[in-house]
Amino acid sequence: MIDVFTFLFTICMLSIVVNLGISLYGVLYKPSLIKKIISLTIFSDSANITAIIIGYVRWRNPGEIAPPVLLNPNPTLEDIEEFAKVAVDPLPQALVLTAIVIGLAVTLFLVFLTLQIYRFYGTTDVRRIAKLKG
Amino acid sequence: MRRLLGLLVIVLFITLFALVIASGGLGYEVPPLRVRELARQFLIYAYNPFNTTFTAKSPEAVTSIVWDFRGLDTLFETLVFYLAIIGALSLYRGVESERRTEVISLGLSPIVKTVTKVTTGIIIAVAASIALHGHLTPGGGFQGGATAAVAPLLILIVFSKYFLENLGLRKNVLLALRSIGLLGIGMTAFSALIVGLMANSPAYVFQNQPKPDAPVGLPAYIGDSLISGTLWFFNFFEMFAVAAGFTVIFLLLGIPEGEILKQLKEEAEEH
Amino acid sequence: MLEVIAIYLGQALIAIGVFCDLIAAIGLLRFPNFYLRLHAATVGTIGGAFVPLIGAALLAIGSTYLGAYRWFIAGGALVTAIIVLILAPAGSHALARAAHRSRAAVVEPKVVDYLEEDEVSKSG
Amino acid sequence: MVEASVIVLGIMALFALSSTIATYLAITERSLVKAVLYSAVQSTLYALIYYLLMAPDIVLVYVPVSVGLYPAIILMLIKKTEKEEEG
Amino acid sequence: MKELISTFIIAVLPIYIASFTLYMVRALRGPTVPDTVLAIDAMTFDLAAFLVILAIFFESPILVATAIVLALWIYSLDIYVAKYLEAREMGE
Repeated sequence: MIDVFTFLFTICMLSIVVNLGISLYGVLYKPSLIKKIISLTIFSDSANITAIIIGYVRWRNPGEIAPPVLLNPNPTLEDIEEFAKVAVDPLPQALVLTAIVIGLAVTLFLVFLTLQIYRFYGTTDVRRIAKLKG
Repeated sequence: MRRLLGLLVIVLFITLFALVIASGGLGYEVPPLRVRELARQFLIYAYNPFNTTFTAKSPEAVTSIVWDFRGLDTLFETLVFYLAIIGALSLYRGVESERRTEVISLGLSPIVKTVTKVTTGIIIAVAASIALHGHLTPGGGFQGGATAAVAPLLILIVFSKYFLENLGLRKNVLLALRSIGLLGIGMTAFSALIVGLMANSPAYVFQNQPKPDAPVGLPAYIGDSLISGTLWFFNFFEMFAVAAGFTVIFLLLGIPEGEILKQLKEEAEEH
Repeated sequence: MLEVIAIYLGQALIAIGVFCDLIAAIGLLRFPNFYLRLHAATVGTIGGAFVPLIGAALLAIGSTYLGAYRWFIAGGALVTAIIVLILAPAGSHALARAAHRSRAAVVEPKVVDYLEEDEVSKSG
Repeated sequence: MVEASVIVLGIMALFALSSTIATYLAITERSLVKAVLYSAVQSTLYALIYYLLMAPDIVLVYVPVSVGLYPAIILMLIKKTEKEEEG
Repeated sequence: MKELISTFIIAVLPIYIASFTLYMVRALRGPTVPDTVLAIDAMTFDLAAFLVILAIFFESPILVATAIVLALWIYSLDIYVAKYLEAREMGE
């Protein structure tokens, strides 16, 4: 018998996974290159949010969860131990942080490529680009 | 038929993921009752005055992971960012945008222009506070840089591309600014090593606080304020690199399409 | 004593804000065209965001169990409130002007449009 | 009195479900400008989910990037190329 | 005092969620582009207020910074769409 907390958490997780699936369909089967770029951004966002969800921690008492930032400027050892108990996992956050910025840079590169393709071929539809020669 | 096969694969993917979650692939308690052991170590050593061997002297665990515990990762991620920007720029080689001084008639209505003038100051202030306070409160170089990059974009959209260039933010200036940022990151990474060589004691690349076998390091405090050694400098330079790198791309995207097509045609005729 | 007054005042402001929010959401859903929906959106941004932000600042000042950090929340809420007060009308204005000029939101049984007549007479 | 954690998780689940609807509409929409706007709805919902997952750092970098920069880039691209996806 | 504040916030939450759902219906249904942007706009400004209230509820003061950022950037979405509808080129 699962409790309500796990049930709601699983709903959240599965919605994100369905998002992953839908955006994967968009990346693979939509003919427009611009639509592919939009789908790719949604795909990377969903992948990032999955990583963050894995670092989440169950609440033991209500209100006992905190971001991984120590607020006390002069902590004792007990304060640090207590902080390590209530804070969420900082490692996925640190990885996702750089992934978002690099994702934007890569998307910009893809945008420039799409623009160049449009200048030379006059279309952004992959089926028509595949038929063109030269 | 191919589309049906693809749909089937995607449905299988979702089902497999659901199965993995249901059968305990993320641990049998979803979400877990406590953080994993590695994360616990990071949380304990991020700001720990009692253990000077491993601490990063930064109360924010994320920034201390990004620039201290896993600093080399972030350095190479910055390299990927740099290469993506360079790749985008190389597609625009040889394209020159014309200068214009008469820019009053371009852009949106005067109400929006006035509000944007006020807002740009707020944006720069928020970006600076996010980046320079990144080792104490949530924030850091990437956040501050992404925030600061929206200000030139807003000016480009509300006024015009020419207004932004008349302000002095031209392509070469921005490229120089970005290079200064990247150079600063490199210099900060080597600073502890240089200090160690001068003091004739062992030191490492990307070293922040003194270690038992390498007693040199950058100071955690200047006066009374906590700067966490190298972290403040990394955040500062990263903000410049990210903001200038994105702005140069927007400047190129803002060139009107007719001009580029004309230049491409001239280039084709020359060959 | 002052804290208790701040808490009650803040709660009252947040309650007003929530009420405005619900009204605006219903209005945005029920009104028939874009130019009418602009009115509902104004209620939603100023009544539904500015007022509860001021209320949240007061509530944060009253919650003494947060220690010195409650001033941080209050300051952040005030800055956000001022930002909303400046930006929301400007954004709506830009959107409405663009929608009218580009004919993106056309009202079908149009009775009168003085703005369009003005522009026609100015240009012609 | 309902437990606070259940309320917060309930909000998170509701927003995740809504983001699925927004994603579906963004992928299937024919007009590209509307697809960008649906993707902006999805980004806003994700920002709230990041907030509830206690990741303020990610919110601070995600909101400028995906609400402030992505729509501008894609709208510039659409303005320079095509407005509609071909069927 | 803590009880008073958290009880009040828990009572307020469902109304906020209901209005967000209504805004979302308009944002996803909106017949024209300006309607959608208007609904997103109103929803996000209210979301900023909601985030500040939640920061008091969670007792984590540093979460407030996210509200400032959210309120700043949703303005830029308005501007982009306005420029897209109005102008011939995005850069001019």
